Amino acid sequence: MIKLLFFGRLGDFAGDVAPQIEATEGLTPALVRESLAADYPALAAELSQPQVLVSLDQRIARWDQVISDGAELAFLPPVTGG
Amino acid sequence: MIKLLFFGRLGDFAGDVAPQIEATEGLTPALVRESLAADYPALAAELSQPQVLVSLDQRIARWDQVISDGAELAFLPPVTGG
Amino acid sequence: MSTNIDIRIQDADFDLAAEYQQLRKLTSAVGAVVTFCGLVRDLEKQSVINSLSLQHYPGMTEALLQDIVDQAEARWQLIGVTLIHRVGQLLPSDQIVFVGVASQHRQDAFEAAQFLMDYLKTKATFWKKVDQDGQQYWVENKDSDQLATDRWQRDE
Amino acid sequence: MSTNIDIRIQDADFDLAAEYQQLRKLTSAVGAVVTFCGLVRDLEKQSVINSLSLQHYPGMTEALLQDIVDQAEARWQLIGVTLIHRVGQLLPSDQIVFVGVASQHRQDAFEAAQFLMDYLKTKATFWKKVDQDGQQYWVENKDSDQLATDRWQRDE
Repeated sequence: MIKLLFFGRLGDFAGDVAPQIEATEGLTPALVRESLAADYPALAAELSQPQVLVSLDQRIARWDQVISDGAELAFLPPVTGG
Repeated sequence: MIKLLFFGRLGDFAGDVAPQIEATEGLTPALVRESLAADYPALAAELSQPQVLVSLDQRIARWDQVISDGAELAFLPPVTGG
Repeated sequence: MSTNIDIRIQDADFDLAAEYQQLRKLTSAVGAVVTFCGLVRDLEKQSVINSLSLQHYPGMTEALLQDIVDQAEARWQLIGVTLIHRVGQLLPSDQIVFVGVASQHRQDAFEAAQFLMDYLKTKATFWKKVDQDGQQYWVENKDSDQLATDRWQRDE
Repeated sequence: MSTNIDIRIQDADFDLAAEYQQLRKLTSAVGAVVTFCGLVRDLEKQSVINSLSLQHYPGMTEALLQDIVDQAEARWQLIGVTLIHRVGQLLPSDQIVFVGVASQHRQDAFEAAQFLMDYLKTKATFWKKVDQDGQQYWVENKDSDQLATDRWQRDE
Protein backbone atom coordinates (compact mmCIF):
# COMPACT_ATOMS: atom_id res chain seq x y z
CA MET A 1 0.00 0.00 0.00
CA ILE A 2 1.04 3.58 -0.58
CA LYS A 3 0.11 6.33 1.86
CA LEU A 4 -1.17 9.58 0.30
CA LEU A 5 -0.86 13.02 1.90
CA PHE A 6 -2.10 16.39 0.61
CA PHE A 7 -0.89 19.57 2.30
CA GLY A 8 -2.02 23.20 2.37
CA ARG A 9 -4.66 24.17 -0.18
CA LEU A 10 -4.38 20.72 -1.80
CA GLY A 11 -5.98 19.23 1.31
CA ASP A 12 -9.15 21.27 0.64
CA PHE A 13 -9.53 19.55 -2.76
CA ALA A 14 -8.70 16.08 -1.48
CA GLY A 15 -11.57 15.83 1.01
CA ASP A 16 -12.55 12.14 0.69
CA VAL A 17 -9.64 10.74 -1.33
CA ALA A 18 -8.65 7.35 0.09
CA PRO A 19 -5.66 7.78 2.43
CA GLN A 20 -3.99 4.70 0.94
CA ILE A 21 -3.79 3.22 -2.54
CA GLU A 22 -2.70 -0.11 -3.93
CA ALA A 23 1.00 -0.34 -4.88
CA THR A 24 1.36 -1.39 -8.52
CA GLU A 25 4.40 -2.15 -10.66
CA GLY A 26 6.03 1.01 -12.06
CA LEU A 27 3.71 3.43 -10.28
CA THR A 28 4.92 7.05 -10.20
CA PRO A 29 3.54 10.29 -8.63
CA ALA A 30 2.52 11.40 -12.13
CA LEU A 31 0.50 8.19 -12.60
CA VAL A 32 -1.12 8.61 -9.19
CA ARG A 33 -2.17 12.11 -10.21
CA GLU A 34 -3.60 10.76 -13.48
CA SER A 35 -5.56 8.07 -11.67
CA LEU A 36 -7.15 10.73 -9.43
CA ALA A 37 -8.34 12.81 -12.39
CA ALA A 38 -11.47 10.75 -13.08
CA ASP A 39 -13.04 11.04 -9.62
CA TYR A 40 -11.34 14.27 -8.49
CA PRO A 41 -10.87 16.53 -11.53
CA ALA A 42 -10.45 19.72 -9.43
CA LEU A 43 -7.79 18.07 -7.28
CA ALA A 44 -5.95 16.71 -10.34
CA ALA A 45 -5.97 20.21 -11.86
CA GLU A 46 -4.47 21.65 -8.67
CA LEU A 47 -1.81 18.91 -8.60
CA SER A 48 -0.86 19.86 -12.16
CA GLN A 49 0.13 23.41 -11.17
CA PRO A 50 3.84 23.70 -12.00
CA GLN A 51 4.84 24.83 -8.49
CA VAL A 52 3.41 21.69 -6.78
CA LEU A 53 6.15 19.34 -5.56
CA VAL A 54 6.02 15.72 -4.53
CA SER A 55 7.92 13.88 -1.85
CA LEU A 56 8.48 10.17 -1.33
CA ASP A 57 9.16 9.09 2.24
CA GLN A 58 9.62 12.76 3.17
CA ARG A 59 12.23 13.55 0.56
CA ILE A 60 11.51 15.73 -2.47
CA ALA A 61 11.05 13.39 -5.45
CA ARG A 62 10.56 13.55 -9.20
CA TRP A 63 7.11 13.09 -10.74
CA ASP A 64 8.43 10.13 -12.75
CA GLN A 65 10.15 8.40 -9.84
CA VAL A 66 8.98 4.81 -9.24
CA ILE A 67 7.16 4.38 -5.93
CA SER A 68 8.08 1.40 -3.73
CA ASP A 69 5.42 -0.50 -1.83
CA GLY A 70 4.93 0.95 1.65
CA ALA A 71 6.07 4.41 0.63
CA GLU A 72 4.58 7.70 1.79
CA LEU A 73 3.70 9.99 -1.12
CA ALA A 74 2.97 13.64 -0.32
CA PHE A 75 1.80 16.49 -2.55
CA LEU A 76 3.20 19.84 -1.48
CA PRO A 77 2.02 23.28 -2.62
CA PRO A 78 4.49 26.19 -2.29
CA VAL A 79 5.41 26.60 1.38
CA THR A 80 4.39 29.72 3.31
CA GLY A 81 5.96 29.43 6.74
CA GLY A 82 8.17 31.84 8.61
CA MET B 1 40.52 80.38 23.84
CA ILE B 2 40.35 77.01 22.13
CA LYS B 3 39.55 73.84 24.05
CA LEU B 4 41.73 70.82 23.23
CA LEU B 5 40.64 67.19 23.60
CA PHE B 6 42.62 64.00 22.95
CA PHE B 7 40.79 60.68 22.82
CA GLY B 8 41.79 57.03 23.04
CA ARG B 9 45.52 56.31 22.83
CA LEU B 10 46.20 59.98 22.06
CA GLY B 11 45.19 60.83 25.62
CA ASP B 12 48.09 58.72 26.93
CA PHE B 13 50.55 60.92 25.03
CA ALA B 14 48.86 64.21 25.97
CA GLY B 15 49.29 63.85 29.74
CA ASP B 16 49.97 67.45 30.78
CA VAL B 17 49.13 69.35 27.61
CA ALA B 18 47.22 72.52 28.54
CA PRO B 19 43.45 71.91 28.12
CA GLN B 20 43.07 75.31 26.42
CA ILE B 21 45.21 77.36 24.05
CA GLU B 22 45.10 80.95 22.88
CA ALA B 23 43.05 81.57 19.73
CA THR B 24 45.22 83.23 17.07
CA GLU B 25 44.39 84.54 13.59
CA GLY B 26 44.34 81.77 10.96
CA LEU B 27 44.96 78.92 13.40
CA THR B 28 44.23 75.43 12.02
CA PRO B 29 44.38 71.93 13.53
CA ALA B 30 47.60 71.32 11.54
CA LEU B 31 49.19 74.42 13.11
CA VAL B 32 48.09 73.31 16.60
CA ARG B 33 49.78 69.97 15.98
CA GLU B 34 52.94 71.74 14.81
CA SER B 35 52.99 73.95 17.89
CA LEU B 36 52.78 70.85 20.13
CA ALA B 37 55.80 69.21 18.46
CA ALA B 38 58.43 71.14 20.44
CA ASP B 39 57.26 70.16 23.94
CA TYR B 40 55.42 66.91 23.04
CA PRO B 41 57.27 65.22 20.17
CA ALA B 42 55.75 61.77 20.85
CA LEU B 43 52.23 63.24 20.86
CA ALA B 44 52.88 65.20 17.65
CA ALA B 45 54.14 62.01 15.99
CA GLU B 46 50.96 60.18 17.03
CA LEU B 47 48.81 63.05 15.74
CA SER B 48 50.57 62.77 12.38
CA GLN B 49 49.39 59.18 11.83
CA PRO B 50 47.27 59.28 8.67
CA GLN B 51 44.23 57.66 10.35
CA VAL B 52 43.92 60.37 13.05
CA LEU B 53 40.95 62.67 12.46
CA VAL B 54 40.13 66.07 13.91
CA SER B 55 36.80 67.57 14.82
CA LEU B 56 35.81 71.18 15.44
CA ASP B 57 32.82 71.70 17.72
CA GLN B 58 32.08 67.99 17.46
CA ARG B 59 31.96 67.81 13.67
CA ILE B 60 34.70 66.11 11.64
CA ALA B 61 36.91 68.87 10.21
CA ARG B 62 39.84 69.28 7.83
CA TRP B 63 43.37 69.75 9.14
CA ASP B 64 43.60 73.09 7.31
CA GLN B 65 40.26 74.43 8.52
CA VAL B 66 40.47 77.78 10.33
CA ILE B 67 39.53 77.55 14.01
CA SER B 68 37.21 80.19 15.46
CA ASP B 69 37.76 81.55 18.95
CA GLY B 70 35.82 79.52 21.53
CA ALA B 71 35.89 76.35 19.45
CA GLU B 72 36.40 72.81 20.74
CA LEU B 73 39.16 70.98 18.86
CA ALA B 74 39.38 67.21 19.32
CA PHE B 75 41.92 64.70 18.04
CA LEU B 76 40.37 61.31 17.29
CA PRO B 77 42.23 58.04 16.71
CA PRO B 78 40.38 55.30 14.79
CA VAL B 79 37.24 54.37 16.71
CA THR B 80 36.87 50.91 18.27
CA GLY B 81 33.37 50.75 19.72
CA GLY B 82 30.64 48.20 19.12
CA MET C 1 34.21 23.01 15.80
CA SER C 2 30.78 21.74 16.74
CA THR C 3 27.85 24.12 16.67
CA ASN C 4 25.17 23.84 19.35
CA ILE C 5 21.96 23.29 17.42
CA ASP C 6 18.46 23.50 18.87
CA ILE C 7 15.50 23.04 16.52
CA ARG C 8 11.91 23.03 17.75
CA ILE C 9 8.47 22.91 16.17
CA GLN C 10 5.85 23.64 18.77
CA ASP C 11 2.34 24.93 19.52
CA ALA C 12 3.59 26.82 22.56
CA ASP C 13 4.88 30.38 22.51
CA PHE C 14 8.60 31.01 23.04
CA ASP C 15 10.50 33.42 25.27
CA LEU C 16 13.10 35.51 23.46
CA ALA C 17 14.96 36.31 26.69
CA ALA C 18 15.40 32.63 27.58
CA GLU C 19 16.53 31.75 24.06
CA TYR C 20 19.00 34.63 24.04
CA GLN C 21 20.46 33.62 27.41
CA GLN C 22 20.91 30.06 26.20
CA LEU C 23 22.88 31.26 23.15
CA ARG C 24 24.84 33.88 25.02
CA LYS C 25 26.05 31.45 27.67
CA LEU C 26 27.23 28.69 25.30
CA THR C 27 30.93 29.59 25.55
CA SER C 28 32.97 32.61 26.63
CA ALA C 29 33.96 33.08 22.97
CA VAL C 30 30.50 34.36 22.03
CA GLY C 31 30.91 37.95 20.86
CA ALA C 32 27.71 38.41 18.86
CA VAL C 33 24.13 37.19 19.13
CA VAL C 34 21.61 37.98 16.41
CA THR C 35 17.95 37.16 16.92
CA PHE C 36 15.05 37.33 14.53
CA CYS C 37 11.43 37.17 15.66
CA GLY C 38 8.63 36.96 13.15
CA LEU C 39 5.23 38.18 14.31
CA VAL C 40 1.78 37.60 12.84
CA ARG C 41 0.87 40.81 11.06
CA ASP C 42 -2.69 42.06 11.41
CA LEU C 43 -3.20 42.68 7.72
CA GLU C 44 -3.31 40.37 4.71
CA LYS C 45 -4.38 41.77 1.34
CA GLN C 46 -5.12 45.18 2.97
CA SER C 47 -7.68 43.68 5.29
CA VAL C 48 -7.58 42.80 9.01
CA ILE C 49 -7.17 39.12 9.81
CA ASN C 50 -8.81 37.30 12.71
CA SER C 51 -6.33 34.49 13.07
CA LEU C 52 -3.78 32.34 11.33
CA SER C 53 -3.46 28.59 11.43
CA LEU C 54 -0.21 26.84 10.66
CA GLN C 55 0.04 23.34 9.26
CA HIS C 56 3.29 21.45 8.73
CA TYR C 57 4.50 18.04 7.57
CA PRO C 58 5.73 16.33 10.75
CA GLY C 59 8.98 14.48 10.21
CA MET C 60 9.80 16.11 6.91
CA THR C 61 9.84 19.61 8.45
CA GLU C 62 12.32 18.61 11.15
CA ALA C 63 14.58 16.98 8.54
CA LEU C 64 14.45 20.08 6.31
CA LEU C 65 15.22 22.44 9.18
CA GLN C 66 18.16 20.28 10.20
CA ASP C 67 19.38 20.42 6.61
CA ILE C 68 19.02 24.21 6.49
CA VAL C 69 21.02 24.57 9.71
CA ASP C 70 23.69 22.15 8.44
CA GLN C 71 24.13 24.35 5.38
CA ALA C 72 24.51 27.45 7.54
CA GLU C 73 27.02 25.66 9.76
CA ALA C 74 29.09 24.75 6.70
CA ARG C 75 29.12 28.33 5.40
CA TRP C 76 29.77 30.38 8.55
CA GLN C 77 31.68 30.09 11.81
CA LEU C 78 28.86 29.57 14.29
CA ILE C 79 28.82 28.76 17.99
CA GLY C 80 25.09 28.19 18.35
CA VAL C 81 21.89 28.14 16.31
CA THR C 82 18.35 28.01 17.67
CA LEU C 83 15.38 27.70 15.36
CA ILE C 84 11.80 27.64 16.64
CA HIS C 85 8.68 27.56 14.47
CA ARG C 86 5.22 27.54 15.91
CA VAL C 87 2.29 25.61 14.44
CA GLY C 88 -1.45 25.61 15.18
CA GLN C 89 -3.68 28.62 15.78
CA LEU C 90 -2.09 32.08 16.08
CA LEU C 91 -3.48 35.60 16.54
CA PRO C 92 -2.26 38.95 15.18
CA SER C 93 0.97 40.09 16.93
CA ASP C 94 1.71 36.54 18.15
CA GLN C 95 5.27 35.35 17.78
CA ILE C 96 5.51 32.79 14.99
CA VAL C 97 9.16 32.08 14.29
CA PHE C 98 12.48 32.57 16.09
CA VAL C 99 15.99 32.36 14.70
CA GLY C 100 18.93 32.96 17.02
CA VAL C 101 22.60 32.72 16.09
CA ALA C 102 25.66 33.10 18.34
CA SER C 103 29.14 33.53 16.89
CA GLN C 104 32.48 35.13 17.63
CA HIS C 105 32.13 37.84 15.01
CA ARG C 106 28.99 39.71 14.02
CA GLN C 107 29.07 39.11 10.26
CA ASP C 108 28.70 35.34 10.72
CA ALA C 109 25.70 35.73 13.02
CA PHE C 110 23.98 38.30 10.80
CA GLU C 111 24.47 36.42 7.55
CA ALA C 112 23.58 33.01 8.97
CA ALA C 113 20.38 34.35 10.57
CA GLN C 114 19.31 35.96 7.31
CA PHE C 115 20.17 32.83 5.33
CA LEU C 116 18.21 30.63 7.75
CA MET C 117 15.11 32.82 7.47
CA ASP C 118 15.30 32.99 3.67
CA TYR C 119 15.59 29.20 3.41
CA LEU C 120 12.96 28.57 6.04
CA LYS C 121 10.49 30.72 4.09
CA THR C 122 11.01 28.87 0.83
CA LYS C 123 12.01 25.30 1.76
CA ALA C 124 10.46 24.29 5.07
CA THR C 125 7.12 22.49 4.87
CA PHE C 126 4.83 24.95 6.63
CA TRP C 127 1.55 26.30 5.26
CA LYS C 128 -0.46 29.24 6.58
CA LYS C 129 -4.22 29.53 6.49
CA VAL C 130 -5.81 32.89 7.22
CA ASP C 131 -9.18 33.46 8.86
CA GLN C 132 -10.46 36.81 7.64
CA ASP C 133 -14.05 38.01 8.17
CA GLY C 134 -15.27 34.42 8.56
CA GLN C 135 -13.55 33.31 5.34
CA GLN C 136 -10.64 30.92 5.42
CA TYR C 137 -7.99 30.74 2.72
CA TRP C 138 -4.44 29.52 2.28
CA VAL C 139 -1.74 32.17 1.99
CA GLU C 140 0.11 32.18 -1.33
CA ASN C 141 3.85 32.40 -1.32
CA LYS C 142 5.65 35.54 -2.35
CA ASP C 143 8.07 35.80 -5.23
CA SER C 144 10.23 38.08 -3.06
CA ASP C 145 10.91 35.14 -0.73
CA GLN C 146 12.07 32.96 -3.58
CA LEU C 147 14.32 35.75 -4.82
CA ALA C 148 15.78 36.16 -1.33
CA THR C 149 16.72 32.49 -1.32
CA ASP C 150 18.12 32.52 -4.85
CA ARG C 151 20.61 35.15 -3.73
CA TRP C 152 22.43 32.60 -1.54
CA GLN C 153 22.71 30.19 -4.42
CA ARG C 154 24.29 32.80 -6.67
CA ASP C 155 26.98 33.26 -4.01
CA GLU C 156 28.05 29.64 -4.22
CA MET D 1 6.29 57.60 8.02
CA SER D 2 7.94 58.38 11.33
CA THR D 3 10.29 55.83 12.83
CA ASN D 4 10.41 55.47 16.61
CA ILE D 5 14.03 56.12 17.50
CA ASP D 6 15.63 55.45 20.89
CA ILE D 7 19.36 56.09 21.29
CA ARG D 8 21.15 55.65 24.62
CA ILE D 9 24.74 55.78 25.84
CA GLN D 10 24.92 54.47 29.37
CA ASP D 11 27.07 52.83 32.05
CA ALA D 12 24.21 50.55 33.05
CA ASP D 13 23.53 47.15 31.55
CA PHE D 14 20.50 46.67 29.30
CA ASP D 15 17.74 44.08 29.18
CA LEU D 16 17.20 42.49 25.76
CA ALA D 17 13.71 41.30 26.69
CA ALA D 18 12.54 44.80 27.65
CA GLU D 19 14.04 46.33 24.50
CA TYR D 20 12.43 43.66 22.34
CA GLN D 21 9.01 44.17 23.92
CA GLN D 22 9.28 47.93 23.35
CA LEU D 23 9.98 47.39 19.63
CA ARG D 24 7.44 44.62 19.21
CA LYS D 25 4.59 46.64 20.67
CA LEU D 26 5.16 49.84 18.65
CA THR D 27 2.36 49.13 16.17
CA SER D 28 0.33 46.16 15.03
CA ALA D 29 2.12 46.36 11.65
CA VAL D 30 5.38 45.02 13.12
CA GLY D 31 6.11 41.71 11.40
CA ALA D 32 9.84 41.37 12.07
CA VAL D 33 12.17 42.30 14.90
CA VAL D 34 15.92 41.81 14.53
CA THR D 35 18.19 42.29 17.52
CA PHE D 36 21.95 42.32 17.75
CA CYS D 37 23.82 42.06 21.05
CA GLY D 38 27.56 42.50 21.18
CA LEU D 39 29.34 40.86 24.13
CA VAL D 40 32.83 41.44 25.52
CA ARG D 41 34.90 38.50 24.33
CA ASP D 42 37.34 36.97 26.80
CA LEU D 43 40.27 36.92 24.37
CA GLU D 44 42.22 39.69 22.66
CA LYS D 45 45.39 38.82 20.75
CA GLN D 46 45.07 35.13 21.83
CA SER D 47 45.27 36.05 25.51
CA VAL D 48 42.62 36.30 28.25
CA ILE D 49 41.53 39.80 29.17
CA ASN D 50 40.63 41.00 32.68
CA SER D 51 38.41 43.87 31.72
CA LEU D 52 37.58 46.46 29.12
CA SER D 53 37.04 50.15 29.60
CA LEU D 54 35.08 52.24 27.14
CA GLN D 55 35.62 55.92 26.55
CA HIS D 56 33.50 58.10 24.28
CA TYR D 57 33.17 61.72 23.20
CA PRO D 58 30.02 62.98 24.95
CA GLY D 59 27.89 65.09 22.66
CA MET D 60 29.61 64.09 19.47
CA THR D 61 28.76 60.41 19.95
CA GLU D 62 25.05 61.13 20.37
CA ALA D 63 25.06 63.30 17.23
CA LEU D 64 26.88 60.61 15.21
CA LEU D 65 24.51 57.87 16.34
CA GLN D 66 21.52 60.04 15.43
CA ASP D 67 23.09 60.57 12.00
CA ILE D 68 23.66 56.82 11.53
CA VAL D 69 20.04 56.08 12.43
CA ASP D 70 18.80 58.86 10.10
CA GLN D 71 20.71 57.23 7.25
CA ALA D 72 19.15 53.84 8.02
CA GLU D 73 15.69 55.41 8.20
CA ALA D 74 16.20 56.96 4.76
CA ARG D 75 17.28 53.64 3.21
CA TRP D 76 14.81 51.16 4.67
CA GLN D 77 11.17 51.02 5.74
CA LEU D 78 11.51 50.92 9.52
CA ILE D 79 8.98 51.10 12.32
CA GLY D 80 11.42 51.35 15.22
CA VAL D 81 15.15 51.52 15.94
CA THR D 82 16.81 51.19 19.33
CA LEU D 83 20.52 51.68 19.75
CA ILE D 84 22.28 51.29 23.11
CA HIS D 85 26.02 51.51 23.69
CA ARG D 86 27.58 51.07 27.10
CA VAL D 87 30.61 52.99 28.34
CA GLY D 88 32.84 52.62 31.41
CA GLN D 89 34.26 49.39 32.85
CA LEU D 90 33.10 46.05 31.40
CA LEU D 91 34.02 42.43 32.07
CA PRO D 92 34.27 39.44 29.70
CA SER D 93 30.81 38.26 28.58
CA ASP D 94 29.21 41.58 29.55
CA GLN D 95 26.78 43.08 27.09
CA ILE D 96 28.34 46.05 25.35
CA VAL D 97 26.08 47.10 22.48
CA PHE D 98 22.47 46.57 21.41
CA VAL D 99 20.82 47.25 18.08
CA GLY D 100 17.14 46.47 17.62
CA VAL D 101 15.07 47.10 14.53
CA ALA D 102 11.34 46.56 13.99
CA SER D 103 9.81 46.59 10.53
CA GLN D 104 6.97 45.14 8.51
CA HIS D 105 9.19 42.88 6.42
CA ARG D 106 12.28 41.00 7.54
CA GLN D 107 14.73 42.23 4.88
CA ASP D 108 14.44 45.82 6.09
CA ALA D 109 15.09 44.87 9.72
CA PHE D 110 18.02 42.58 8.87
CA GLU D 111 19.75 45.01 6.53
CA ALA D 112 19.22 48.07 8.72
CA ALA D 113 20.56 46.27 11.83
CA GLN D 114 23.67 45.15 9.95
CA PHE D 115 24.17 48.62 8.47
CA LEU D 116 23.82 50.25 11.90
CA MET D 117 26.41 47.93 13.44
CA ASP D 118 28.87 48.41 10.57
CA TYR D 119 28.59 52.18 10.81
CA LEU D 120 28.68 52.21 14.58
CA LYS D 121 31.94 50.23 14.52
CA THR D 122 33.67 52.64 12.15
CA LYS D 123 32.08 56.05 12.71
CA ALA D 124 30.91 56.39 16.30
CA THR D 125 33.37 57.97 18.74
CA PHE D 126 34.02 55.10 21.14
CA TRP D 127 37.42 53.77 22.17
CA LYS D 128 38.18 50.51 23.97
CA LYS D 129 41.03 50.00 26.42
CA VAL D 130 41.89 46.46 27.46
CA ASP D 131 43.29 45.39 30.82
CA GLN D 132 45.26 42.21 30.23
CA ASP D 133 47.61 40.68 32.84
CA GLY D 134 48.01 44.06 34.55
CA GLN D 135 48.86 45.79 31.27
CA GLN D 136 46.52 48.34 29.74
CA TYR D 137 46.40 49.15 26.06
CA TRP D 138 44.00 50.67 23.52
CA VAL D 139 42.40 48.28 21.06
CA GLU D 140 43.30 48.94 17.43
CA ASN D 141 40.56 48.98 14.87
CA LYS D 142 40.15 46.22 12.36
CA ASP D 143 40.33 46.57 8.61
CA SER D 144 37.43 44.15 8.33
CA ASP D 145 35.17 46.70 10.02
CA GLN D 146 36.13 49.39 7.55
CA LEU D 147 35.48 47.00 4.68
CA ALA D 148 32.07 46.13 6.12
CA THR D 149 31.16 49.82 6.12
CA ASP D 150 32.53 50.47 2.62
CA ARG D 151 30.12 47.87 1.29
CA TRP D 152 27.13 50.12 2.04
CA GLN D 153 28.72 53.00 0.18
CA ARG D 154 29.23 50.89 -2.93
CA ASP D 155 25.48 50.19 -2.90
CA GLU D 156 24.61 53.85 -3.19
